[in-house]
Amino acid sequence: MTYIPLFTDQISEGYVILFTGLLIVFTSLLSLSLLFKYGLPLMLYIYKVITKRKDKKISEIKVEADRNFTGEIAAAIGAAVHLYLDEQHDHESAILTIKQVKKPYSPWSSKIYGTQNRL
Amino acid sequence: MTYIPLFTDQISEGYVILFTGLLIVFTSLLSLSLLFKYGLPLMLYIYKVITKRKDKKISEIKVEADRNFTGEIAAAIGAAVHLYLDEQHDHESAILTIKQVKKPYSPWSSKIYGTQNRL
Amino acid sequence: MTYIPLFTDQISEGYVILFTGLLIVFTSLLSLSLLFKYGLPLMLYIYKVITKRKDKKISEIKVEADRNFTGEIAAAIGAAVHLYLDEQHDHESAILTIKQVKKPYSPWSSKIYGTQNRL
Amino acid sequence: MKKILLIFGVLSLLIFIRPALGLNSNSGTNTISSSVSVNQANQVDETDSLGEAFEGVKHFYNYTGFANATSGNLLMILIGIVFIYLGIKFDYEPLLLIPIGAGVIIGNIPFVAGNQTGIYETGSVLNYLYFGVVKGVYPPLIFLGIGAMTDFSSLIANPKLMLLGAAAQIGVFATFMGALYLGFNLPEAGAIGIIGGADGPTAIFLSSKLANGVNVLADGTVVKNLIGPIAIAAYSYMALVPVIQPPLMRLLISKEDRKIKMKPPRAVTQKEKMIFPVVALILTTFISPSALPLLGMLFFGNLLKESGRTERLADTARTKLIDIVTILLGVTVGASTQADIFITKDSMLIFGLGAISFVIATMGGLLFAKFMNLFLKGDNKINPLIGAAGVSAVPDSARVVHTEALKSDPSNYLLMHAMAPNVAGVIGSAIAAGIILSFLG
Amino acid sequence: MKKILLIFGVLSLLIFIRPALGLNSNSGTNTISSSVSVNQANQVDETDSLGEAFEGVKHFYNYTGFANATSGNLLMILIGIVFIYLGIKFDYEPLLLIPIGAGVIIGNIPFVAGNQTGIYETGSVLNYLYFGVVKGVYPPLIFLGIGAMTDFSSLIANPKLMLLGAAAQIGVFATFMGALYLGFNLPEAGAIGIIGGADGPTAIFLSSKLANGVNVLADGTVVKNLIGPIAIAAYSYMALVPVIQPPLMRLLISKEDRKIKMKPPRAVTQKEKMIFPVVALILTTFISPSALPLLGMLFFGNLLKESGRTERLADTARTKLIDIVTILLGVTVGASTQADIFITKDSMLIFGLGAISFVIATMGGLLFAKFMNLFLKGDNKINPLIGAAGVSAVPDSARVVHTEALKSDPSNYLLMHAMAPNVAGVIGSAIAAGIILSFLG
Amino acid sequence: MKKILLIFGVLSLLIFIRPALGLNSNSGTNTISSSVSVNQANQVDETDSLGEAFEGVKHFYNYTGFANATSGNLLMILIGIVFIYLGIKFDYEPLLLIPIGAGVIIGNIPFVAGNQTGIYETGSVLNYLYFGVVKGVYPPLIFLGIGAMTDFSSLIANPKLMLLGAAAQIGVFATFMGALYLGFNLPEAGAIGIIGGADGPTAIFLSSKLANGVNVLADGTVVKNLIGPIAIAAYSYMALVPVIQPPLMRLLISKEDRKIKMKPPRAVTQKEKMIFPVVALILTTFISPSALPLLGMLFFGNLLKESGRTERLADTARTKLIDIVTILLGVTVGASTQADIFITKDSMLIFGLGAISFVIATMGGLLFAKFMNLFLKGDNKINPLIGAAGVSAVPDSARVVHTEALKSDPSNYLLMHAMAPNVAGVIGSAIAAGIILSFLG
Ligand code: NA
Ligand code: NA
Ligand code: NA
Repeated sequence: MTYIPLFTDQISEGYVILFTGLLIVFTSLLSLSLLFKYGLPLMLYIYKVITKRKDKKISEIKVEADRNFTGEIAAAIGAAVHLYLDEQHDHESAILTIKQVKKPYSPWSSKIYGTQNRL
Repeated sequence: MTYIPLFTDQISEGYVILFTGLLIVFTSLLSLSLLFKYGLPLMLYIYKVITKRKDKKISEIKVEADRNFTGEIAAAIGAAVHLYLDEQHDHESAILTIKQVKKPYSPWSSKIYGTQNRL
Repeated sequence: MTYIPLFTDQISEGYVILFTGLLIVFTSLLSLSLLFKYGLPLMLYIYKVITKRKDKKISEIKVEADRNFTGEIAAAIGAAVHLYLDEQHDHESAILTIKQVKKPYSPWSSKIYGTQNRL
Repeated sequence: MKKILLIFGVLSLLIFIRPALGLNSNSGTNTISSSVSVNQANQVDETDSLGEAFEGVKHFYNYTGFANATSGNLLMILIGIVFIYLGIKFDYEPLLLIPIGAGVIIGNIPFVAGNQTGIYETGSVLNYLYFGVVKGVYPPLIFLGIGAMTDFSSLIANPKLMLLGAAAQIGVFATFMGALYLGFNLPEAGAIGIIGGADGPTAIFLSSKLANGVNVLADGTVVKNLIGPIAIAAYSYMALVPVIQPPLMRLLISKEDRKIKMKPPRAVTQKEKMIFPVVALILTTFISPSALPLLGMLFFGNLLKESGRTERLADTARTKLIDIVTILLGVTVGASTQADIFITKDSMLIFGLGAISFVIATMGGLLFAKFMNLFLKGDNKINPLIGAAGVSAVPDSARVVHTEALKSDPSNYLLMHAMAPNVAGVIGSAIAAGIILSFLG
Repeated sequence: MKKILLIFGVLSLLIFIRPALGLNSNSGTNTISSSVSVNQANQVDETDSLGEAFEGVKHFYNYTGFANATSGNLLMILIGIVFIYLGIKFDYEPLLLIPIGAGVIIGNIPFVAGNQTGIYETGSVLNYLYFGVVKGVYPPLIFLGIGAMTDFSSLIANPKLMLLGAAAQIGVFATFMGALYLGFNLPEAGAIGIIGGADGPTAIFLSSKLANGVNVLADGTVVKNLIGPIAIAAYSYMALVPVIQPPLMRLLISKEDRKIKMKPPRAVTQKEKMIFPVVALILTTFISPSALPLLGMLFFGNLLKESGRTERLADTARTKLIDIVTILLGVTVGASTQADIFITKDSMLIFGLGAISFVIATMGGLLFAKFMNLFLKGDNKINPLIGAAGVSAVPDSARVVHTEALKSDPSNYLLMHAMAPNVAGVIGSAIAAGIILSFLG
Repeated sequence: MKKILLIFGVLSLLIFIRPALGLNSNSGTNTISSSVSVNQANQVDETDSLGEAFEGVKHFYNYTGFANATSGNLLMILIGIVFIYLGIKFDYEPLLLIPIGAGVIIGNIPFVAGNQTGIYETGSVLNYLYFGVVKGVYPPLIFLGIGAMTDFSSLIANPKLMLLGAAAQIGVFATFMGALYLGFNLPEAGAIGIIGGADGPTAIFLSSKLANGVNVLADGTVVKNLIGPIAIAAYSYMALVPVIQPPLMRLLISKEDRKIKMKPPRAVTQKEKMIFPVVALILTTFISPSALPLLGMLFFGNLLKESGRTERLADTARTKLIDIVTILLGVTVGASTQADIFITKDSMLIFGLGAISFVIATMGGLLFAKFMNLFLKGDNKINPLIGAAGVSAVPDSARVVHTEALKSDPSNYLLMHAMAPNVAGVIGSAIAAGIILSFLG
């Protein structure tokens, strides 16, 4: 694929791409954010109006999610994860040990790991 | 690959393919069914004669299957599945929720999901 | 790729390859074994000197391995495996049976095994 | 914050909506300047080369979908959304409809040709993934997985039900004739006919061999590339089986017949299940060698499952391997519906023929089931409903039969019995594909 | 029902068996008519164009396997069935024999050339999957998985056992000489020799580079394509290791020696296990760079396993990835035994040489083990049986050793110790392959 | 045993170290003879053709890495070892660094060209696997997996945080300008700039399209192949994010600001999460169609995850599929650093620019976050630290933010909040890549 230059000077085109690019990146992510701030609720409302609350299945799928997934939980998870990450290495080694003791020989095409694989 | 016509007229050849095709489909599935109705038992009998019941391994593999897998069970399963299918969506959402609460952030190349993946 | 002969006579070249090959195979595996008998401990010692025992993480990972993975265990495993291999076929059939009773129909793209797959 | 979001947002939207609103370029200019001024606020000093920046935006704008969107693209994107909606909301074959729907959207994002973006442009990523469809490589791999997850015991226990799988193939050949009468040439008609097989992979495999836009006929004309429409039609109607079949069942099968209870199938020994794939592979492919890639892999997969020694391979084949292929196949088949290539009279005809083919196939199965009952005595009688499962569309049609039977008798569980014609239908369609291929390939 | 089944069946069978029975075409005709009459009963009115329908059947018949089957095909299909039987019944490497067996059947279903069916026809699905074999892509991926599942600790704990893996390579070079004496040219002989490595992937890799039917010799002759026979020979004898090795062990190793108990290997630290793959990778590939694709992937996989940070990658490599490749490799290698190409004097010679190579390799390992004992004191003495594990054929030969040792002393568990020469044998064979490749590639 | 091991060993080492030590060939000869004498002891009689054997060794020696090693190779191998060490010891992105490190070693084992060994030699296994990098096929597949494992709720709950992902892209365009000033031509500079996106797959995708050593410029010059250096730089700095970002955070963000607690994000309904991927896919690719392969797959994967009907496909995409691609991508990208091609002034410049780009990107995110706070009231205020997560490098930068915040206030858990700009950064970089591609592609 051949590239035909828009501008004689590379640098100046560079600046164009610099500005245009930033402008577009911002615009697109901004419009996306606006869409989800204002557009989405509208869409959902319209959808609800159209389907007159007949949409069982999906609501079922989401319902519990809503109940449980409050911000508090979110924060809690944050905490949990934090603690979790610190302990991880020990887990890692523990797991390693188990694996090691469980199959310190299992090589290829072994009937053994055909089973291990199942266990 | 070039196609050389058997018949000058497409439609008439179409009919030939129609009849031949149906005939052959029926013949093949019929011969398959006959084979399994009459041929297979024969083969098994011969096999048994040849190996003079020496075939432990395979028989072991199948034995329990025979015991348990009676028609009643089959019917029972049918019932179970039926009930099961009705409840499924709730399962689905339940699973969803769990997943969601378990890793609402796990993106790519995270040490976290290296572990999640194991859990 | 074209092959340019080193020697006019195939057989004689064959012998060269025979002797050279064996020599090299032995040399390489021997040097590998020497490296691990004498070289590795040295490397580890140097590494320890350099890092002045600062290497926590890795040591954590290995520590338990060392404790538990004594020769006795190794032997024990050998035994276990031995017994295990003998029983295997029954396992196999057992597993088979279960599978069979669990999904004697699950075909493609079924919502059913979408779930089985999860279980 | 709201304020700035709004100002910035409105302006930026203007940039893109402008042409739609047909505003003149002035508004364009001040859009730029003002949004730039916002950028300024951000972090960079952009006072110079404003004009060029505007040039740049205009230059770039010609690459955006807003500049190149056709009504066809928008229509197809809407269809893609509908596919996804159907899959999620009504649970119609979501494993197929959702990837295909997403593919339809991806394939119809407007782009400037020559940038290696579109699925039909050599060198594009989608084109590389599409390779497996064009060359018919994905379908056999899916059949491998199907084989590794299908249990043929109900078929082995009750071989005569195989005939129902054969009867449903009338749909294939009838559609084939219909396509001929509508003016498609033989290979194209053959590919279209297979839609009646209600089997996506088989349809893709056959169309990739017959209607691939490459083969040349005796009279020098090149066959059309119908892979996309045929695949979409096949999968759409497979997903709609729960909608198409019930009325036909009620139409053709009497209340009493629907109540018939079938005696539980006999137990099948593991040894029989091991022998089945081998024997079936040899016999069916001897009769229809062109179906070898499909039937060979199907029964190979089943052997892996039943051998009792290769469980780990069977498990991979029926889970991760089939999943990976399903994802790639779904998204590429979807993306192949690029509006300019997909929206044609042919596609419409194919969709019409497809609908008919499913109806005929279902009726064929139902009627042949009633016909068989004429020869069956007492508790050997079969419930004619299971004839509908002969169209394959595994396992939905079997589950439709199951559900219908329950409506007339809540204690009548046909699922197990319906699986027999259902898998037989898969074999039947593959054989039919092989026959058509050997005649027209 | 029985009745109609029988009538219809007998007639239809006649259609296909006729030529075998050499009946004249009349019987053919009434076959058609009568079976058609049955069809009539089914659903369609076929009274017209009966003659043409007969034409069609005849035309189609020429495509069926019944019309094109050769004794060679039938023989190979039988062999395929035997492979599957051995795998299922005696549990000989079922993960290899069953896919290969199924492949042998698939590859020998008779077909009409030019329909993109056979594995050697460009554009056929099997041909695309075979690509990974012809280009030697599958073997390194399998080695990746092997590396990710192999634990080298026993080797690290007892490095001197590596020499046993080297000793067994005598089988490779001896077979190579044998092949030369039998008149194969150098590259072919090299590829055949590697059978003695008792390592399927290595054999496929080397033969795909040396005896691929493409390379041209100095004297202008094109090397034969021996990938199929070599791969089949290698895998067959690997599966037969439990049959081949025990007698040789009893022949060469005295009762007392077989009783020798080896002291448990020392514990190996995780750090050693992390360093091993890196050092081994560098050293071995520096010595034999042509073995890079095999050894590089082997030790890379092992690094993924031992790093303790990439468990998820190692797990995928040793389960789903290796399974997928094993399935594809097995079925395509099997299918490559298409009778007309496979059944040749060369194949027979290769099978003969293969058998010998395994015997020599085993003896080499056993004798060198005894030889080593001359230099070892007290409880450092090794049990010569483990020398047999040097042929690789991982892990069967190690398990054979284990079992044999138990026969002479039920409390002597050699499995752990036998794994050392066993994996050393894999490395040794790969190095040998590299050497041969750099001499003859 | 020790004795013989030593004798044999010393001698054999001599063979290879000789040239290094510059010993004369005599020592070589007696090396042979003596080691042969050992071989004799083993099992074969080698008394004849000693001279030729010596010839053979010499001939073979020219193929070994010892004969062909360059200082460049050794340096790169060392670097590979360092990568692995960093991954294991400090847990820096081990899933990337370890495969890449192993690849670097594999790619720098010295070999004789023309033997189909090197990654740049047509027909070599590595070359076939490298195909997915050169053609940009791997990155979209990885994005598919990322999409299937990413939860966008925090982004949906707090859309304005997307702007942080945009702000960080300043790094991309600044680096692009820097590359231009350093004399790279436009396409090369574009490919280098994307390093600032802190996103490996995006970097590989863009460089495979712009700086692939194939494209020709208007003035007839061929662009350089910079895929290797760019990918290595991107992944190296992604791994070093925990080292690069904290100082910048402390430099730019005041103690008080670091203490800001953000209010927990609102709950997001499943319906919103289902709609997000579809809408985002359409909008972003309409704006930047050239990013279709990346964004299309990313949001397709996310749809599979959120649809609630395709969990099994999503699971495969985010586990086995992404693992397989990660292994292949890592090892081939690593191997592409073959010394003679990799060690150039360009590579050094690229590494320099890469470091700068990460700094600029981080600062851009942090400063824009402070800027946003000017418009935000009360508990709507954001913690400026999360701006640093806008560079993507998912999820490390988010975790760095989390850790930094905890240092100033042990009860301030930002991980959830930081994920929003983090994933926005991925989208932003992909869009930026699309823009650059549409300008320079
Ligand atoms: Na069908
Ligand atoms: Na070996
Ligand atoms: Na980014």
